Amino acid sequence: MRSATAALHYVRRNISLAVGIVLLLALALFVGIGHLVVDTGKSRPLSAPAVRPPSAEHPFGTDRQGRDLLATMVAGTPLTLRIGFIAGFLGVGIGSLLGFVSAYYRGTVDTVIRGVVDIGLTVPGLLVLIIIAVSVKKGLTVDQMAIIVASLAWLNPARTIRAQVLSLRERGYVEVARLSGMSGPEIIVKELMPNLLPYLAATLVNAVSSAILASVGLEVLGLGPIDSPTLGMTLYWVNFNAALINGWWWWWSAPLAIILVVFLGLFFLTVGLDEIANPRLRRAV
Amino acid sequence: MRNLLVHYGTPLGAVTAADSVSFSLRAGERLGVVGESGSGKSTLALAILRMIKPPGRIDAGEVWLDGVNLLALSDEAMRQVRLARIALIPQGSMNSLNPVMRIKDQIADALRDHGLAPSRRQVEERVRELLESVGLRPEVADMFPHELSGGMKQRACIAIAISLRPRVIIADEPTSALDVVVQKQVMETLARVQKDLGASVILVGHDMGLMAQFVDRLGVMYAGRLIEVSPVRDIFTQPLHPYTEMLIASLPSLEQKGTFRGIPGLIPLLRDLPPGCAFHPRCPHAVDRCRAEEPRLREIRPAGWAACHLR
Amino acid sequence: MVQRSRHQRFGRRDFIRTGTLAAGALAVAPALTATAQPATAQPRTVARNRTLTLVWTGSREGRWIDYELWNPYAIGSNHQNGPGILYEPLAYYSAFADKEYLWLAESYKYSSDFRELTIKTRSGIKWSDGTPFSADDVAYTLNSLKELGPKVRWGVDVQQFMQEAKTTAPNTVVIKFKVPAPRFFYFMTYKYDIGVYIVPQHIFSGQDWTTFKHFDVAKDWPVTTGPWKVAFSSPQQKVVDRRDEWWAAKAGLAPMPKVERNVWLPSAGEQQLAQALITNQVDFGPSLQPATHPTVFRQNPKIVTHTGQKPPYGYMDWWPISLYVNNEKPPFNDKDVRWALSYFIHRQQIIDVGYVGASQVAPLPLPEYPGLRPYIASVKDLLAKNNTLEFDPKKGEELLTRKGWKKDGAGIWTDAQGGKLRLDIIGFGASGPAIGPVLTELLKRQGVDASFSLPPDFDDRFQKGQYTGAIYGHGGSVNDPYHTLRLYQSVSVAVPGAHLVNFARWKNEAYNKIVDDVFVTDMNNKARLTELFHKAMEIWIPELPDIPLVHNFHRIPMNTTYWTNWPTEQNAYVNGAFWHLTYAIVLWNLQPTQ
Amino acid sequence: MRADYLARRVGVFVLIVWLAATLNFFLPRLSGQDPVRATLLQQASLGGHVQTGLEAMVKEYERRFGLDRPLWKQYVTYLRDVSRFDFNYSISSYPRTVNSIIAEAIPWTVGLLGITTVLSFTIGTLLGALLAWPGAPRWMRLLMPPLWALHAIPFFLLGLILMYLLAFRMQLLPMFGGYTAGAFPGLTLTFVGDVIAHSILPALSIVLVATGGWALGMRGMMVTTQGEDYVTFAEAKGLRRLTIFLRYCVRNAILPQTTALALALGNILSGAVLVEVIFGYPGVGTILFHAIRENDHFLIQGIVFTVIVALGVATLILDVLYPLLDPRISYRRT
Repeated sequence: MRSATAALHYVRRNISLAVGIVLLLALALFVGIGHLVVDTGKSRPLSAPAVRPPSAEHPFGTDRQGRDLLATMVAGTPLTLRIGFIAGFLGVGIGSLLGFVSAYYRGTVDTVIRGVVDIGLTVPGLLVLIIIAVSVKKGLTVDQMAIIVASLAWLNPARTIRAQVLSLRERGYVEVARLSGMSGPEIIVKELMPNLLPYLAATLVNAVSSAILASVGLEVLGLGPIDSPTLGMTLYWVNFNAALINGWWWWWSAPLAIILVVFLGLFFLTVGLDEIANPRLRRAV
Repeated sequence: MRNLLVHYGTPLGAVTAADSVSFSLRAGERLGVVGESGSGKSTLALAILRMIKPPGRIDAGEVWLDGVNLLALSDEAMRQVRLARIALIPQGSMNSLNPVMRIKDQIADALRDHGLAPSRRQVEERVRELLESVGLRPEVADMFPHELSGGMKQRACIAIAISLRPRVIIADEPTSALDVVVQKQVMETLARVQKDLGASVILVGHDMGLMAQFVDRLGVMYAGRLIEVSPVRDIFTQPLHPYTEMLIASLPSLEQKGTFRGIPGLIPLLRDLPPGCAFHPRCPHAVDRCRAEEPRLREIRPAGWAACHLR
Repeated sequence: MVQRSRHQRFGRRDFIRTGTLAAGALAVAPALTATAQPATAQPRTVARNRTLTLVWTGSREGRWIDYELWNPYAIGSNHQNGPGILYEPLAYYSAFADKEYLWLAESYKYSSDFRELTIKTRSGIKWSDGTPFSADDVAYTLNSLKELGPKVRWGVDVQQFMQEAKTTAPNTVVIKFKVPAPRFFYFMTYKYDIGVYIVPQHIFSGQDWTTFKHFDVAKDWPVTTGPWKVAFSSPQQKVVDRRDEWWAAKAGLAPMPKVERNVWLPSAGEQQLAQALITNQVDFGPSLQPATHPTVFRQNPKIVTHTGQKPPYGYMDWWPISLYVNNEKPPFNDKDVRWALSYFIHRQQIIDVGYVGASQVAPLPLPEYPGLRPYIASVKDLLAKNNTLEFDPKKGEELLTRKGWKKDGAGIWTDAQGGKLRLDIIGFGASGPAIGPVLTELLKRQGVDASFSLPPDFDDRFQKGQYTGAIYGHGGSVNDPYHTLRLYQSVSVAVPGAHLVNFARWKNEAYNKIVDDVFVTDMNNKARLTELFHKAMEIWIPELPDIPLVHNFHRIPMNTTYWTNWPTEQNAYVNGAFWHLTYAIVLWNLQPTQ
Repeated sequence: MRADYLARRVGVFVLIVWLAATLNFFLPRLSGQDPVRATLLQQASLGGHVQTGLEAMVKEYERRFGLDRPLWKQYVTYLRDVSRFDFNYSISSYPRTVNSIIAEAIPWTVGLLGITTVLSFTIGTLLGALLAWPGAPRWMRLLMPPLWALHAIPFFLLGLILMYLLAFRMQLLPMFGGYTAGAFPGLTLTFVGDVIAHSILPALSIVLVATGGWALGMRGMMVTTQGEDYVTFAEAKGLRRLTIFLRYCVRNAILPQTTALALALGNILSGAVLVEVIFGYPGVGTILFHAIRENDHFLIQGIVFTVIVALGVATLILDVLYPLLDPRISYRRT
């Protein structure tokens, strides 16, 4: 209880963290309550009259193919987040594994991993994404989309985590642990990981947000899972149907607003986590 | 200096880092201030220079220098006082010089910002003089800090500190990161320039041995309070405060350089000070009064001041 | 190190100074290079009301990548992007007027066995550089195509049929064929996207046709017989100006075009196009979405389409759209499954939702054009028996149930082995997104495990048969049934080495034979052709190799602010696609309003 | 010592370029797509008519492009060509050469992204520095949340919003392209103005987003720097606030920013594909997008190789020049 109040106190001081959490919670509430109240089947085409502005029956309006946009948002938001989380977790998981190993063991392992990452970063992301998209011969699913995005998401975490570990491993306590006979993996797990936790968390949130960004980008270009009502696909349809000039404002404002909330929420969360990882930042806000 | 009160605002309420600290310093005197880490001695040094950073602030007190209360000065006037009247020789000399500036530039900008903007040649000359006075070769002027050894860096800092012939030099653990031989050289340098300038020195540190060799008078700080001030000889022979007593007892021997060793108990958290005398939980002689009433610093014997109910 | 560090004094400042300079240089770089690109003089000024500005999607991501390519035979070149109006054909054909315009040719005649074609060219025609045009140019063009074969566009088509082309007199060329070729002149005639461009022998001979660009504004290249010349060409625009010397105007064959300048702009997307139409920056553009038309009309009443301002806002293309299923892959090799799918599809819903009602169902893979109507009418009896447009899930269920299919717990059709009726539909371009999601949903509602995607390599998969379902059209007949029929031919005796564009991968021996018969039949022998078409459809309709859905419409916006007499329903002299080879006919007809 | 260092750096550079070039040779070929067929088919699909000779043409041009040879032979040719900076013909716009296509696009991209990168770096770094400086005016703090918010929005979304507001609703700026359709390039004031007007929207969307990033980075560095002992000592030296700010805080905090700037500049060629595509800006991004979509092996290789070299050169220059900025880094270290 005491720690909970302390946490609450802390959050109240760390405004960014609070804003991030509030935004994401609001979104979660929207999706959660939405799933209870709204029939997500209405996110499929032909389930409502086409292009109706918001009304009592369709609070967010409907699109050209007769999707109810409220249902689409309720069904699509978790899909987009799912892509982000799967890709983000995979990316940071693989990235930090490589980063830790590379920085801790140094030498040849490090050279190889760093080389792979450096070279990997030269490959245009779009190229890789399209190549994978092409080799998926059936209609793309949301999970495949996530894996496609993840295929590139590990590069940056690997690099930044490596740098962090490099600076950490020179600290006294790591030296002490090494002298006291701890093994490499043990040191990584018991000594390095805990110290990097806030940093890893920030990296993860960052990776999730870049993964969402990448997936939305691909989807807007028409390379996403056409069948799924994700936020990016909704924007693709907005663009395909020229909703902007046709004055169908409700069609694009809903996904745009949600994407903004997602990005801002994740962003403030990272800033908040950064403050935990690097307390000096706290002062100057 | 009278009744200096410094608070730090923290997420969990204000913390008193220095409380009712009062002492006086005579011209040409060398005063030492010792204490465990967190006892407020560095805060004291910064407070005299009015360099306490938010969330900390100086709440009360006066710092008089030649008839001027520094705490009442405008920010700009205070800035002029720094270095010109009171100079600091920083702790951790390793990082006290800007790594990307040449030594001479780091001396020159101090001259310039104090309204001394002589020609380039004069600056170079002054720099050479200063370096010479701390025993550094003139080439050092053109070097970057990372090209210097620890001792050289500290001497460079001393050179900067004395560049405007200050009245008071505050040396904040000037030798903490140096080895013994270099330590000795640096202290000798410091002593020499002090003598040349006729300045007073406040030496902050925790090395009792060093203090014994260098200072005239010694102040002991505990939990943000000055608990004893006495001439250095008296303190070592007859400490007034139980804490000072334990401190001295914990030294391996007077002749040897040494640092604190095991005093039972923990240093109290500044934000969670016990009522009464801050030292009473660790004090073997504590009585009820110690737990209830905070002792004041009073003169117990000529020139010997202490804050203890038992004396 | 100590010594060296002293020499670096100057370094940082230099570094910063250089950086500042470089940043300044960057600022003007785009302007400078845009200027430097074609180092030619500025073209003359032409008034807006004598300029016809059009936007076309033949560009890539908003830029012409072929702006230097004015040799229409180079594989990177495309007549749709400008060269189409420069080079003139032997003849034009307007499917809407069902009319042939003999052009560089004055007359043509086949031998009775269709193994020889004699073409007489007009006299008095000059190339734009003053050199007289003659039958030699025709012979040279055809012989080069035969020789180059697959190295150039149309090469293989000529190679397959032609033995040789020979000039027997300055205005006579005789073409000998390897096999009877009753449609060769028609093949060379400009219509839609098919036709042979006649190129100047005195310029092309000695050049490598595959890499020759035929572009040099200073030399007035490209050299053509048409009334146009390239005045300026860059990734951002192609400007084609009128030449005042044109043989056809002199000969009284056509009026001198009133348009003095044609500007081709790369397409930047629908919103930009709509915007430019509303502000009268553009006169002519590629199809807009049906729903966008009313928005544009509202803001600029001067914009019209083929059908005025009424749906379907355009004309029927030669490209009726079907749901293709891969006939080689079970269960779609079973005609009953194909028919079941057909019965499952409520085509009107596709039109209502995918095209806001502005389209038309297509019973057969042929456009309902004047020249084709008799053929379509002739198979009414067959369609009555097997209605390719019928929506009747019951009939579909019956067909499937009879073949042992059952709906599983999730309501998905499952065969005896437990295999699901799974159809992964791929699509591309504009038709895919418009139809795909609705079609998929319609099929899902009938228990088909359908999915839809827009793979970047659609063409590759579709052509190689690496698909199960696809949304695609038919670029076949416009007046003669042969061209659509041959799309389903899996093998041909009549045309040696004939290619296969049998995307549905359907095979039927009897059908193949009938199409071979059609091939050797004179285009003008309509009675015989009708008979053969009926026979072919007797096989095709019950088999249903692909499932017809809707007609494709070109909803081309035309701006009447500066130009009138556009090709419309009331005035259907030609189809309005400016990217087709018949754009020249539109240009003969346009009249300025000011 | 310096020559040694340079030689080694160049060696590493060449190695990286070679490996990256190799990767980018094999990657497009992994998809199993046939670029010649794809290009011809795409053209055919545009007109709705698939030409008779397609299959034969595919074979012919595969041979011409050397795509029918074993992979290792193609690779050897590729390495030889690349070492001469000759990237062959573009498959999708044959007979244009890859070099001419890239050369045409580079100035646009370098112009747009070069300026926006430098601009957002300058503004962002300055803002970030001021934001962390206690002496900065109070209203500056108010800038922080909007900067953050902008930084969180993806480029292209912001671009779309700006396009809608500024170009579509208010019609203040052109929506699309490098210059007005129908304008003829010339070194006239009108034309240069036109080019600039067309670059404002894409530039704005990049600057608005990127500035926040630089500001955040700089602020973080400033906060760290302000805690350094030498800043405390500088204050004890009685220096003016401005002197401390510029020579002790900014001067030091800017170093890591500079590294990032060099990388960002090296990356500009591939940096803003989406922005360029959305605004139809005639730069390298649109070409790369096009090349990837058409699977134009040679064009992809050409562009990626150019990007790698640009990045490599930027890093190399940085490595060589960095010691000038930061005397602690010596040439001897890699």
